Amino acid sequence: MELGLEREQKEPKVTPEVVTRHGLTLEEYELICKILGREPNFTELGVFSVMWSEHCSYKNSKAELRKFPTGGKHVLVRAGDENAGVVDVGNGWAVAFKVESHNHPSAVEPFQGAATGVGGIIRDIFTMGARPVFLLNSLRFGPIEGDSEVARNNRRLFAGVVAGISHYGNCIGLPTIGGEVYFDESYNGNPLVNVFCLGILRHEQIAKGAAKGEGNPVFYVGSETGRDGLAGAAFASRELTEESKQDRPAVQVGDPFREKLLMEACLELLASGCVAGIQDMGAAGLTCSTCETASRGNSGVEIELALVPQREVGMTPYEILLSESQERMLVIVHKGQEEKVKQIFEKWDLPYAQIGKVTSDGFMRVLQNGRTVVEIPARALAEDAPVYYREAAKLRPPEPLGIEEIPEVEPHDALLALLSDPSIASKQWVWRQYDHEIRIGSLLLPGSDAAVFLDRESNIVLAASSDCNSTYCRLDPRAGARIAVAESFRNLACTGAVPIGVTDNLNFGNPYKPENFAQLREAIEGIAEVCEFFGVPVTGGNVSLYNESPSGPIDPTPTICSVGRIESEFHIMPAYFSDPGDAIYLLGNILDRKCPSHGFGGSHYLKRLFGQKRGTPPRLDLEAERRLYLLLEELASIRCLNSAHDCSEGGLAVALAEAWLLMPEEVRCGVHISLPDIAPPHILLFNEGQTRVIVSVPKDKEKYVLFKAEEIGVPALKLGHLLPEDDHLSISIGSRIWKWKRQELQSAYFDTIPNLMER
Amino acid sequence: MQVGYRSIARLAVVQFPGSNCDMDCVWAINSLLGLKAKLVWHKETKLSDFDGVVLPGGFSYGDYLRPGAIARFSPIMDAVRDFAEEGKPVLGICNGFQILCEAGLLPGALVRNRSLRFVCDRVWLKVENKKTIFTSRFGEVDVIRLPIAHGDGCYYADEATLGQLEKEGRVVFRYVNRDGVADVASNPNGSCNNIAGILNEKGNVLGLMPHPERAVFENLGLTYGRLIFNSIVDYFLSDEYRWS
Amino acid sequence: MKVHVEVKPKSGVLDPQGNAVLEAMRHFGLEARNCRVGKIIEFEIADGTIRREEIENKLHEVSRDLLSNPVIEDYKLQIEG
Amino acid sequence: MKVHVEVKPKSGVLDPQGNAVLEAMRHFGLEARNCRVGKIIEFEIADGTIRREEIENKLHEVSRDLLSNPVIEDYKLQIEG
Ligand SMILES: Nc1ncnc2c1ncn2[C@@H]1O[C@H](COP(=O)(O)OP(=O)(O)O)[C@@H](O)[C@H]1O
Ligand SMILES: [Mg+2]
Repeated sequence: MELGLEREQKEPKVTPEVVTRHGLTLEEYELICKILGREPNFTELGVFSVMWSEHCSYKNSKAELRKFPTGGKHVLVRAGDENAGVVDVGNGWAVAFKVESHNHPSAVEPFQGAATGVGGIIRDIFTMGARPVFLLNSLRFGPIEGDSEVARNNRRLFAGVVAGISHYGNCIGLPTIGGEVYFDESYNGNPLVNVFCLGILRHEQIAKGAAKGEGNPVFYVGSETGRDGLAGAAFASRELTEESKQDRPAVQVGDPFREKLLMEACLELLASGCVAGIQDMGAAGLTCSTCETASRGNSGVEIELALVPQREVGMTPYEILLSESQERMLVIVHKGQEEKVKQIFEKWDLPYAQIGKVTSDGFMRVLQNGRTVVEIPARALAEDAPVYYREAAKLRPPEPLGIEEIPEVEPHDALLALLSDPSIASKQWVWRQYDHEIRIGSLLLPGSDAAVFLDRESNIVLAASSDCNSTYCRLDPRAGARIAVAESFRNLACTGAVPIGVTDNLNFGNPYKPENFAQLREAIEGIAEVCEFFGVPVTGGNVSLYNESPSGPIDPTPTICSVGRIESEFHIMPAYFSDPGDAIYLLGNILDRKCPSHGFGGSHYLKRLFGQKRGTPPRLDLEAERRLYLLLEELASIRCLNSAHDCSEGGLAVALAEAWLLMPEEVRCGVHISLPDIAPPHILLFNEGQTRVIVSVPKDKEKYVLFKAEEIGVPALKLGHLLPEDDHLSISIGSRIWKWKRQELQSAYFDTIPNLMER
Repeated sequence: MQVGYRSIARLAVVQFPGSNCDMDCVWAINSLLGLKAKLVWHKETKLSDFDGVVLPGGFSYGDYLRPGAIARFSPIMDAVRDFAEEGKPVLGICNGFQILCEAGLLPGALVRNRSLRFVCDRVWLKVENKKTIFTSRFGEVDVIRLPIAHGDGCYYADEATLGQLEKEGRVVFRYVNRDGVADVASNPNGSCNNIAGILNEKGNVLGLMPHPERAVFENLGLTYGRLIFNSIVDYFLSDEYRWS
Repeated sequence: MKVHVEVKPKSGVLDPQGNAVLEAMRHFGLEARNCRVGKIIEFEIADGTIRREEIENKLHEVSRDLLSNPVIEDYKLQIEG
Repeated sequence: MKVHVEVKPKSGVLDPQGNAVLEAMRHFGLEARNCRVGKIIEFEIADGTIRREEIENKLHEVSRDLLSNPVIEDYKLQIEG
């Protein structure tokens, strides 16, 4: 067969060197030849290279990802089958949600990189037929304190990423209602930008990304294709180097306005019943959407490139197929419905074109002016990428710390230092830039343990939280990953929610290095174990490998986004204290005597005050964790708690200070607690023992709370009271007492980030 | 309830490409007694079925060039102009306010926030004029709290215009602190004279940056927005409206 | 025909962007003043369809009513070719 | 010394504003194409403090690192006086 030999632009020859430059190994090249029964041409090589990149094929992580529990009676669409998983939430409604990374584009161009990341994940959700309802974002940067070049660059990245998310999310009209931001050296030069979107739909609205029905027309709709973002999927599957700066064409510019129109048009289109299949053009653009829809539909797809709306002249087939221009969709329409479809696109002022049709021969066939330029079995391309079982190094277990190795710092100063750590300090500066009240459903504003949102259309209340302590993961990836999942579920439980699904973003270093691969495997197994234990399915996720900068890989960061359901809006609990008459309790152990490091391994106390990342991460007892959730659920449902806030980074003292500082102005008062004198103060106050929540209890409910805690088997300790006529936080241990003025804690907590960013 | 020959007053919520608080307005308005909201696509040319018009918030045309710059040329805007001319109530919220200024239905302009950042927060406002068709229900309530969310909310007009607005009581809402004092710290965007919302000369067109539709449902913690919509209901029930 | 429209904030109108640029330039060790940030809009028009004069009128109309806001901005129109 | 910096999206880079402006001009009965929207930044620098050449270097630095985003934009620097 002769393929497009007479084309005007002569394509480069496929040489071993060209193959390597495309990130394919020679073995992979041989496999391609076998699939085709001949050598690929240059365009076909490009097509294979993006589809077989880690980003699209998960070739290095697939075998590991199979360890996740993905099923369950509420799962309507499983992880990996479509663009996002779908979970039943009752009354005929379901949710689709997923997290996606845009780390490398954001490193090169923070504003557009983050913005297009938001655009991409939103498309994944409405492609499923769901109306997107809210966003979360999980961000990591190098340290932003100080005047060094590095710190300044980190601030620039941080400001740019937040502005980019704000720009895209606000414009399209989705509330960004939660997330996390951490700062750590390991992210110098390689920030992490993970964005999450959740959408809601009726069961019968689930749309499939499959090309079905021979002869059905294939439509292209959305922005014109340009040379931007060429081969971004391949870009994401490489390490960042100095030369990455030269990869600038890989950066795309987003147009949230177009996306808004595209979203409305697609939802209208899906409701019209004209659509046989639909798929967004994300990574690997037109290539990915054509071969994946064909593969899922057990069919073939044939498209003509001359019909594709183009922004630039003289684009080659290679460029058109590999472009990652944003805001584009592929829609397969039931034959005979073309006019209705066109009307909808025209109503929304969107460029569109009928570019091809569904065939039955199983090929992804691409023509240019009638000549075949690509002809590849779609299924092989989409599904048959090699799966690698990478070599995993044996990881060194972390060395436990003795209690005597934890230096003592005056608690007064230590608390101030921790609250002014940018990773702990309030992220208000961030979320003030996000419209978090649009769609009038944010029942808890950002700043609570989990975001809580009422969808006005379905009347369903959902909660979502994203978590990961990467210091724990660096010391022990399995333990860190388990804690990430548990913390996420605990955050949900603190608002009154019960988890229904998890989506994860695995941010790791180059998997070809056995140490990195071992971290990946350990983390996956840790996530799987906890999800399995609680019967919560992993409904999808994303893998971002090659997160390295010249100074090495990032600390492993398996970001967990969990979604929960809240039975009734009357069960919702905020994180902050709200009634000056309340008593304060700790649910869980004040000190984990079974933990070798007493909850100081990988703690913020050691990191912030002594620059150390060492020890064994806190111990996690899943049975105890389960009992805690049960207790919270029970107490929330009968409204026995006025607030619940979990102890995480910085331990009990930080959690207490947060719950107090976040109190609404009109009910402000003081708080006093006293702790049993069973260990040195810094150990009691700052250990990061797991499975602990600070709650505030109305006076008349105290007895019942204690009774329930006892019945379920959760330790409950009365810590103290809110003090109506006061404005201090005070803690006493034995005969000693420490006191903080509101003003000093407040400025440490709320002013740190604005002061760093606004100068 | 009787409004003209109808039992309920009908509000058109105009949907421009890029409007994104349109559904919020519909949900909020439809939760209140005496009002019924319906979406109207910007390519429509008639508003004769409606008693009032709401231009909702959002990013019409992506805010490209300037917020509201392109939307003001939408086909529906001629009808909105006629509507305003007839003295019927027109409410522009956030992007809707920007569109009304661009269209010349309200004086002045809304420019970039002085911080150059988008700001989403809840702010205190003083209701400076309670004798308008949008504020008659405020009664004893002077200082209220409403959500804001905008990147271009800094109200600007020349001295003469500002003087006139102040003199004629057309500054309806002003950013203040919780004690009702308009100081620099309580101005979220740098607006001249801390202006958050203004009225046209005739008194039937109100533009404001804060979002009353986000303060209607109890479970969001703020309900001052109801007073604005309820004032409109009262107006439709008034003799003034019935005989106009 | 190439069209080039410059839109600048009127003098007297606060320009926070301009101020921010001055601030930022100081970090580069550059002391500047009177900074104003405006826009340029460039586009092409196919010749020959309408008379030159008519086009010019139209372009002024577009510049005044769409590309700039006379309350806060001035425009400058240049036509090439 | 007056400085005038033009910042425009690189050719090939999507310019969403430009697209929207084209759409809108159609309302005026104007069929245009290739619309790009950029920025102009104008400011003044007191003469005499540093050498001309040095200033020019600084201005290029500022234009590249502060006023434009080299990843997606090009700049053009003009110095008067
Ligand atoms: N980038 C962000 N965007 C929106 N909200 C954020 C962001 N970062 C943090 N938050 C919010 O700040 C609060 C505290 O976050 P975090 O410190 O991670 O708490 P926790 O340790 O309880 O998980 C949460 O409500 C979270 O949603
Ligand atoms: Mg967290």
